[in-house]
This record gives sequence, C-alpha cells and structure tokens, in this order.
Amino acid sequence: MLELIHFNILSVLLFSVGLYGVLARKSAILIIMAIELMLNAVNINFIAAAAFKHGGGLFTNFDGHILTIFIITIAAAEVGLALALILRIFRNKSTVNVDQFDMMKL
Amino acid sequence: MNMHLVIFSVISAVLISCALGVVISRNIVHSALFLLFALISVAGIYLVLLTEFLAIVQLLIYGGAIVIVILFALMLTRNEEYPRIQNNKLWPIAGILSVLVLITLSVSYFQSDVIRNASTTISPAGVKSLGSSLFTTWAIPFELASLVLLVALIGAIVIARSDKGGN
Amino acid sequence: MAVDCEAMNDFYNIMAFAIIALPLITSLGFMVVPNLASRTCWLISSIVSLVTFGISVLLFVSYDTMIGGTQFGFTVPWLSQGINITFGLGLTGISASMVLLNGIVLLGACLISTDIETRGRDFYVLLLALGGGVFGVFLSSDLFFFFLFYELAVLPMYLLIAVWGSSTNFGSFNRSKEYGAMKLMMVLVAASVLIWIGIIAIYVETYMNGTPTFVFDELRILSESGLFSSGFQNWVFLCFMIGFGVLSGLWPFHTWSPDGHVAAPTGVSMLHAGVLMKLGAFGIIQIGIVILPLGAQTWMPLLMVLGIVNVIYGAVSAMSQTDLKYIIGYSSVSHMGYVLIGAATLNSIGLSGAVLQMFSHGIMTALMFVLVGAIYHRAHTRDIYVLNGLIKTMPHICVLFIIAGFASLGLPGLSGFIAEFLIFLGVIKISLWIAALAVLGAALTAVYILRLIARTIVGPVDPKLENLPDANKYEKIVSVAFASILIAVGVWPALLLDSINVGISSIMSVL
Amino acid sequence: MIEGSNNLLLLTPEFVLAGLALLVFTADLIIPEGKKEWVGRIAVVGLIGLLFVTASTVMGITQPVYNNFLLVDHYSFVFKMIFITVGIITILMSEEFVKTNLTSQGEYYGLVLLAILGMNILVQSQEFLTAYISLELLSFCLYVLVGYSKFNPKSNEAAIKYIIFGTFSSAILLYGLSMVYSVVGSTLYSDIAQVLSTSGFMDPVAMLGITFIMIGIAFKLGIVPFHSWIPDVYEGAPIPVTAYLAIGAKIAAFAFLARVVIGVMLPAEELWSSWKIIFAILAISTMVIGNGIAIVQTKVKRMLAYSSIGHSGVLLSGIVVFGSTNGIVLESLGYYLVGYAVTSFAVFSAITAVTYNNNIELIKDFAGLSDEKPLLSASIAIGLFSLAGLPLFVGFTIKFYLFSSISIGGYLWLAGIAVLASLVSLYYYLIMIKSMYVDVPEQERAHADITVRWPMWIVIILSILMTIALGIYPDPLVNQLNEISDLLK
Repeated sequence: MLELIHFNILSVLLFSVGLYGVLARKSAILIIMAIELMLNAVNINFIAAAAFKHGGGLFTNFDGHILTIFIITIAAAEVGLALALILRIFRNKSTVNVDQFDMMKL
Repeated sequence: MNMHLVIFSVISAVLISCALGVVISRNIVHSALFLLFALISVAGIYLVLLTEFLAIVQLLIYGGAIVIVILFALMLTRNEEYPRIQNNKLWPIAGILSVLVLITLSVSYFQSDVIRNASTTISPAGVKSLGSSLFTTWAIPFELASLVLLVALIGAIVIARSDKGGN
Repeated sequence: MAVDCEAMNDFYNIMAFAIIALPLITSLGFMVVPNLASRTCWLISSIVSLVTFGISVLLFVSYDTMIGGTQFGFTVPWLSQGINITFGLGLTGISASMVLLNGIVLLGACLISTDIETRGRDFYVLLLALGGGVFGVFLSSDLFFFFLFYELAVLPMYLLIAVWGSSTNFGSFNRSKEYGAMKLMMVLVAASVLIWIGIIAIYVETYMNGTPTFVFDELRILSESGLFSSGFQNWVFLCFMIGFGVLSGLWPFHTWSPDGHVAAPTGVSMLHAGVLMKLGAFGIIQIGIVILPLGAQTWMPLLMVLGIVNVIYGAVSAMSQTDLKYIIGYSSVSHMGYVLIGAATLNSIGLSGAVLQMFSHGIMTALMFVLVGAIYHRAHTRDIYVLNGLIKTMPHICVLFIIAGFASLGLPGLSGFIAEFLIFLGVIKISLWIAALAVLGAALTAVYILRLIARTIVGPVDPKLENLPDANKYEKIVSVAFASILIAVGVWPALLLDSINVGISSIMSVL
Repeated sequence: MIEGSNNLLLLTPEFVLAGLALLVFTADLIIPEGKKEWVGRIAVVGLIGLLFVTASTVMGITQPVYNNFLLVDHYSFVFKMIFITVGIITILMSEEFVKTNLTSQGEYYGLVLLAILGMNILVQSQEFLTAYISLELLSFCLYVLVGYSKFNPKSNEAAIKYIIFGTFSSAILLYGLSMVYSVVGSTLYSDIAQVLSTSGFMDPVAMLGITFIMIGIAFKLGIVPFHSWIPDVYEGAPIPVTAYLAIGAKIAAFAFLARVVIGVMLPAEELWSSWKIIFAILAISTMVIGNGIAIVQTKVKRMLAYSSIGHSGVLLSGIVVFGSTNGIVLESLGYYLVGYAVTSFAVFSAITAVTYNNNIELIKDFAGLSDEKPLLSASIAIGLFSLAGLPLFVGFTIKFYLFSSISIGGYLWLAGIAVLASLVSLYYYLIMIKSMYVDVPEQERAHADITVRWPMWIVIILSILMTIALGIYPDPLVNQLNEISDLLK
C-alpha cells in the first residue's frame, strides 16, 4: 500500500541530494539547478500531505496544491532573474563559477 | 504487490538517479538534461498522487520553461569550462552534511505518529475546486505573486539589457 | 510667604537645569552655526562658562546647610511608559561643592585655551559638552540620568585628546596621543559597562518588588526597608566599586589616567584630572554607599588596601618619572588614593576628608596643569632634566607652581593639609597601620615634589631657556585665582566643610 | 469565504502603494532621460501621501483581513509607517547616486516601492504562504537593486550571491513549512500554534519543520552561523541599496521573525522554553562574531556589514525574553529599531555622499574628511557614536531601554554580554572616527570634488536631528510604540 511516508521519504531523498548539490558545486547555474531539486522536494511533500490527509482534521481544502502552484510560479521567476544575472556576469567577467567571484575578500 | 507502489517505486528510482546525475555529473549540459528528466519524473509522482493538473503545470513550467531557460543560458554563456565542472573543495563535508540531514529527517518521519497514522487513501484534487479556491481564498497571495512576476520581469530586463555604459 | 518660597524654588530649579543645559545648548549651537572663528568660539565659551560658574556659586551659596538633604530638587516624567524613567535634579551637600568645583575648573579651562587654533569650533563643542555632562552627573537625582551624563562626560574625551593632544616622544619612550585617547576611552567605557550592569541589576530588583524606580531617594528608602539582600549588595557594590574606581584611578586599573593626562591639551587635562576623576569617587560615595550600605561594609577593607596601594604606588611612580606631566599624572593617582581611603573609612571624618580632598585636589591639579601647560607651551619640552632654573625666567609661573606643590604635599595653611589630616584622622580609627602607610605616602609626595622644584625651578638657568616669556594674562588670572582658592580653603575650611558635613551626615544615617 | 468589502478597505494602503508603484513605472516611460530624478520625486510625494493614507485608514484598528491571512493591528501599523519612512529617506538619498552611477534610473524607484509593499504585507501576514510570497516580493526587488550597477562586477557578484543564498534559504524555509504542513494541515500561524500547544505534543516532524523555518528566517536576517552572505552583498551593492538592506530589509525580517515567534511559538510553552535557549545562544554568537570580525575590517562597507550583524544579535536577544516579561520588551525592540534606523541613515547617507563620485571604500581613505566636509564627517561620527551606544544620541537610550527590559525578563547576563559587545563595537567605530578626524590624508584635498545636493542635505540633517531628538525626548515615540506591546500580554 502506498502511504504518506513513502512520499515523505522520497522528498527527503530529493531534498538531501539538492542540498548536497548546493553545498558541493561551484557553478552558479548548477547551484540553481540543485535548488530547483530542493523546491521539488518541497512540492512533493505538500501535495502528498494534501492528498493523503484531505478531508481529515484541519484539512478542508486544497492548501497543499495551491501552495505548490505558488512555489512553482515563484521558482520560475527566480530562475529567470538568476539567469539574467548570470548572463550579465558572464558578459562582464567570462565566468560563472562562484569561487571565481573572489573580488570581495577582506 | 500493489500496482501503485510499483509505479511509484519505478518513478522514484528514476527521479533520484536523475537528481544524483544533476549534482554529480561533470558536464553541465548533462546536468541540465538530468534535471529535465528529474522534473518530468516529479510530474509522474504527481500523477500517482492523482493530481493531473499539477502534473501538467509541472511539465509546462518546469520542463517547458525552466529547463529551457537554463539551457538557453548555457548556450548564451558558452564556456569551455562546462564539460569539466569542478566540485567545491569542501564537497566531502557537504556530503556528510547532506547524509546527516537525510538520516535526521527520515528518522523523524518514521518516528512521527501523525505521519504514520495518516489515511492510506489518496483523494483526487479537482481542477474546478482548485481554481475557485485559488481565486477566492488565496486571492491576496495570488495578487502578490503577480507583482513578484512583474518584478522578475522588470529586473531581468534591467539587468540583462545591454545599453550604453560599461567598462 | 509660601508662594514666594515656591517661586524661589522654581528659580533655583531653573538655575540647576540651566547649569547643565547652557553648555550643552551652546555646544549644539556651535555645531549648527557655520563659519565660526576659533576666537569667537573661545569668547562665547568663556562667557558661558563664566555664567555657569556664577550659577554654581549661587547654588553653592544658596544650599541651606541648616536644612540639609536634597535641595532645589524637581522631577518631571521623561519616559512615561514602559520602564518609566523620570528626569530629576537635586543638590546635596556633597554635590554642592562638586558643582562649585566644576564651575571653577570649567571656567579656568575655557579661559586658558587661547592657544587652540586648528578647528577651534570643534574643540569648544566638545569641551562644553564635557562640562555640561559633568554638571549633569553631579546634579542628577536618578540613576538613569546619572549614567547618561556620566557617559556623556566620557564621550568627548576621545576626540579632545586624539585631535588636540600631544604625543610624548622621549626617544626610548613613545606614547602617541591616539594611543592615550583610545586607551582612556576603552578603559572608561569598559568600566561603565560594570556600572551599567549594576544599575540595571538594581532596577530589576526594584521591578521584581513591584516598585520599579531609578530615583536615588526612592532607592534609598527601598534600601532602608531591606529590599536588597546582602548577597545582592555585595556583588553590585563590587561592580560599582570597580566601575567607578577605574574612573578615579583605582590601582591596578589606573594606567589609562597618566597616559590620558599627558596626551591631553592643557584645558582638557585640567578638566580631566580636576573634575572627571572625581566623578568616580563621587559615584562610590553618593550611590554605592548610600544605596548599598551592606555591600560597602563588605568591600571597604579591600578598597582601603587598594587605596593605600594607590597612594604609595602613585608616589613611587611619580618619583621615577622625568616628564612633568607624567609626574603630575601619577601624583593624581596617588592623591585619588587618599580619596578612596577616606571613602573606605565609612566614618564621617574620613568621608568629609575624602570629599574635601576631591575639591582640593581638583583645584590643585588643575592649577598644576595650567602651569605645566604654560611651561610646555613656551619651552616645548617637559623633561625635568632639560628644564632648569625657571624661576628666573618665569617667576610668576614658578611661584604659583611652588604653592600648588606645597598644597600637594600637604603643607598646613593650604587646602591639601586639612583634607589629608581629616583622612588620617578617619583612618586612625580603623587601623593604625594603614594610617602610618598613608602618612608615608605623604612623605613620598614631599620627596618628588621637592625634587621637581629643586630640578626645574631653582638652580642655574639654562641659557636656552633664558628668553622665555612669563605667563600671559589669562594664565595669570586663572592661576592666581586657583592658588587663592587653595589658600582660602586652607585657612577657612568651614567654607566647604559646612555643606560637606551636611551631605556626609545624611550618608552616615544609612550606615 | 471573502468577508464584507469593509475588509478590503483595510488594505487601502497596500492598494495605494501598488498603484503608486505602477504610476512610477508609467512615469518612467514619459519622463525623458536626464530628468529621471523626477520619477523619484513623484515616488517621494506619493509615499508622503501614503503616510497620511495609512494613518487615516488603519490607525488604531485591530482586525483580521481575508480569512485571517492578514492581520491589521497596531504592530503592523507601526512597522508600515517605519517602512514607508525608510523608503522615503532611501529614495531621497539615492537620487544623486542613481543619477551619476546607474542606468535604467526610473525602474530603480519603482522597485524600492514594491519592496515596501512586500515588507508591509510581510509584517501583517498571519499565514506562511502569504508571508513567503511577500518575502519573495521584497527579496526579488532587493536582488535586482543589489545588482543594479550592472557594469560593476562586484555588484553582479553580490547580486548572484544574494539570489543564491536567498533562494536556498527560501527552499529551506519552505521545506520546513512542508513538514509542519504534513503534520498540522494548515499554514495559518494560529492553527499551527494550536496544534503545537497541545500538551505533550512533541511530534519530531513538526519540531524539525519549525527548526527549518527558523533557519530560513535566520538566513534572511543574517544570524550567525548563517551570516556569510551579508558582508559580500553589503559590499557589492550600490551604497543606498546597502542602506536599504541594512535598515529596511533587516527591520522587515526582524518584524517577521517576531511575528512568527509570537504567533507560532509563544502559545506552545514547552516548545518555547527550549527555543529560548537556542535563541540566546544564537544571539550571543551573533553579537560576538559580528562585532569581533568587524574589528579587523579595512573597508567601510564591510565594517558596517559586520556591525549590522552585531545589531541583529542584539535584536535577537530581545526575542529571548518574549513570554517571560510583559510587553515592555516588544516596545523597547520597536524603539531600538527606530533608533537604529535613524542612526544608520546618519551614517549611510553621509557615506553615500562621500562615495558617489569617487571609489572610496577603505576606512583610511576617509582621512582628512573632517577638514574638508565637516558636516558629513560630523554626521558619520554622530551616527557611529550613537550606534556604539553613547549618550545624548538615541543609541544610548535604545540600548539602555532594551537591555533593561531584557534584564527584567530575567536575562541580566545576556544584557551584560550585549553591553560588552557594544563596547567592542565602540573600538572599531573609533578607528573610523580617528581616520576622519585625526589621520593625515595621503593626498591633499582628496575629498574636494564631493558635491552634495539638497535632497541629500535634507536626509543628513534630518537624521542627525532625529538621532539627537529621539535620544533626548523619546516619550512621544515610545507612547506610540507602547500599544504594540499588547501583542505580548
């Protein structure tokens, strides 16, 4: 039987992979991709909770789904903005590696 | 074996391996493609959860827009570094930290009575009720989200537009 | 008659407020008005300080020693919500003489600062802020404003020293003015952290009791009713003792003081050694002992021992110095030791000796700094091995220097004698040994003062120093006035002791 | 579920603000190049009008709006007024900078306005999704503003760092929210608080979820150990934007944190009693590390960035006593924030004026400023003395007030550490002051080409006056703020 916890564990796995990506990678674009993975983990959690617990307790509507729609929207906007910035950096500096942004040390 | 569980397991396996591909691959273009597959698998998960509308949204926005934008950015910033993207020097610590988060969170889910006692039936979400809820109960966040998009639009134009000046 | 009496009180209240507000408002005014010449600022500041001096005399004279207690007091709510702070002023027997002291020294400091040319305006902005802050400390009748003015008095010191001060360069011994200023500021503010913690701890205690207050008189009543347990009093008094002690040069936290004195310009040195160091002793006596009598009794032996170390250590250090200003700086440390010992006796004779010593040392050390400043201004050196036979070239300065020196070593007929004598009397009641050591300290003072006089003032004239001019008219006025105050108090101590004794007797009632 | 139209009237300030932002964007299309400062002036006039609109529509009203998603109350009213004022000052002090340094000048002002809208909704939200989206609205505006001098690689870099950290912290916050949601089934603060306060309820998922939410907010606020982005972003951003980040965004994030703590954690007493300790530890480490690292900085902006981290620590220590004292602490925090804002404006506006047409960034480059520009250096010096907590200035009173209320709550030791931390801050502020007043400049007349125009004079003189006035006579302000402490009673 499929249970809520299966989805939770899937989401945890995805979240951890994304977290690893954010912390371990250097390229700004890759970090943004990893953050997208984390946000997807969030969405899975939300939808699973809404789907399994719908109708019980305080769950009287589609909050989880709605939250997901909003998160997807914001994520899309965020990626657009971030990539515009990356483009700008590339034009100014010809690199997209976060650790080569080293002008601002002590 | 429950049919649902099998489908779920297969999609999850694809999802996690693609996700790992995103963060491990040395070639950034491969990473982007892995991301595309991962996001499509997430849409599959939504289907398992009987949420067709969100699955479509996921495909359209994530698969159709976000990944395309990322690939677009990769093309525009074509860079000889891309096929040999390096990891941070601290990547082992990042790995340990992620595994710790993974273990802590999994244990907490298994320990939680509320999660384990959840119902086992999946209730479908109708598009109609979703829509009416979005435009009544959640109208204020909806309006705000439109402003967020406006800001992102203006911001992207301001930042990326190449006009006079520069060094 | 009653109406008249009230009207009179209103007048004094306004005067008490004006003596604080006038320097501060003038200071702000200088900041706002553009393009003021140094000379104009000097003139305005001198007039303002003359007015504050007048008010301080008025307040001192009008303080009714027959009634005693807190006079000319008024309170207005300042923060009506929340932690509920009131702004209040009041004059006690002790603060009356301290206000007078500050009035005198501030006037002197303004008058002799004629040589400030660079950024004169900023100098007077800070000097008047300092003076106003000190008046505030002596006059405020609640802990919050006491502390506010206390910090305000410390704040301008950094810039006053760092911008207008002078560095010491003796070849082997270098101290830059920035170093002196930074050390002074950090040490004093660090000490005020302790005071702050003490004040807040007292407030929390009253808050828990349901009667939150910062007002001295209310705290005193609460203290008498036994609100503060002896354990509480012990640790809070220790905070106060060290915090205030640092400002009055308590050993081993005194090192900021000589460095600061030396680096500061003359007018600032006068205020600093003459008044600012007294704030610390004033805090111990007026707040520490009154609000926390049990704590005071616990820690007084320690304070007395530290005070005697101050006396001896300061004197020995002064003996080994060759820089005139360092000698006076260390002698201040030594003399403040007497004040601390006097406070530590906790008997009325010792305490009034301590307060009188504060006044007398304030005038005396200010006078010495005027004279040393004048010498340095002309000879461009303060090295006692270089300066010789000054009495031939600068008779006026030297004669007054000798008077100040004699006051410092406690010659009868000058104010220092009365003060130290009272302190010795107070100490003898506690311990003969400490008294003996204190007298030894006085003997050591005589050694370095006489050595100083013998080296620099008398003796053959150095040809290089032959053509130096004597004091200018402002230096003459100020130094003669200060010296006559020293003599006047020495001859007629009751002038001050009347009001001091009134203040002390109200302190004695809590012990 | 929508209640009567009366409810919508309570959102008038927000609608007006959104309309004003759109008006400003439109005006930008009409006003020709070279006169773009009029876009900013329209925004300022509009914001001043908005102050009156806000005061006349929502003052003194306490009423939930829109299914309890938003709460119009005195707390949000006070913060709205603060944000609008911060916006006005920021625009005024930006004018000359924007004109000389940036392209796309018109949009700049619109983004500042939309950021205020984000802050306004953030402080009145009672529901996590609304809060999240308004936080994103605020953050998006700031991402763009930080990267606004787009031909300056430092600014680009700061913006990309900020957006990565911002998105990452949002992801963490959202994951925490999703965990809480899986347990509670609602995103309303009140629902979550109701479930958490059930006696003996210690669900591990909910607890971890709250932790993740707090980590997310801690990132936004720059609490140690999540502070590493602050110095880089503050340094790279155009300086008026740095001021906006350090003042507006920080106050908004803090107001949000306080709202979440009051709404979600305080009702759950068991939960709060353990979180208190965590907050105290975080507060101490933030104060110590922020002020400690600031000592060794050689660049002005980085020094101010670390000092602002230190101030976050002080604010956090105020949160520790929530619940253990009556509302005084909230009032003193409000006073602290207002005082911090005017003081920081005194510093930032003068530094903006000094730096906008030359690339001064080191502390030693300020040598000799006091000779050439006495009022600018006086403004910086007064601001820094006030930030260090010295009297006559508002910095002394706010610190005394806040630390007293922390001590009343039983945390005298925490207040003691906070006082020591401000002692450390005095040291590095004095280094800056020494540079301006004592040090000899390397070249003669290094600051000769600084010209300051009237909008900047208004800001500088107003902030100096307020720094002194609020320190000497705080009663009216504190009376206003007193009502917000009802939230904690």
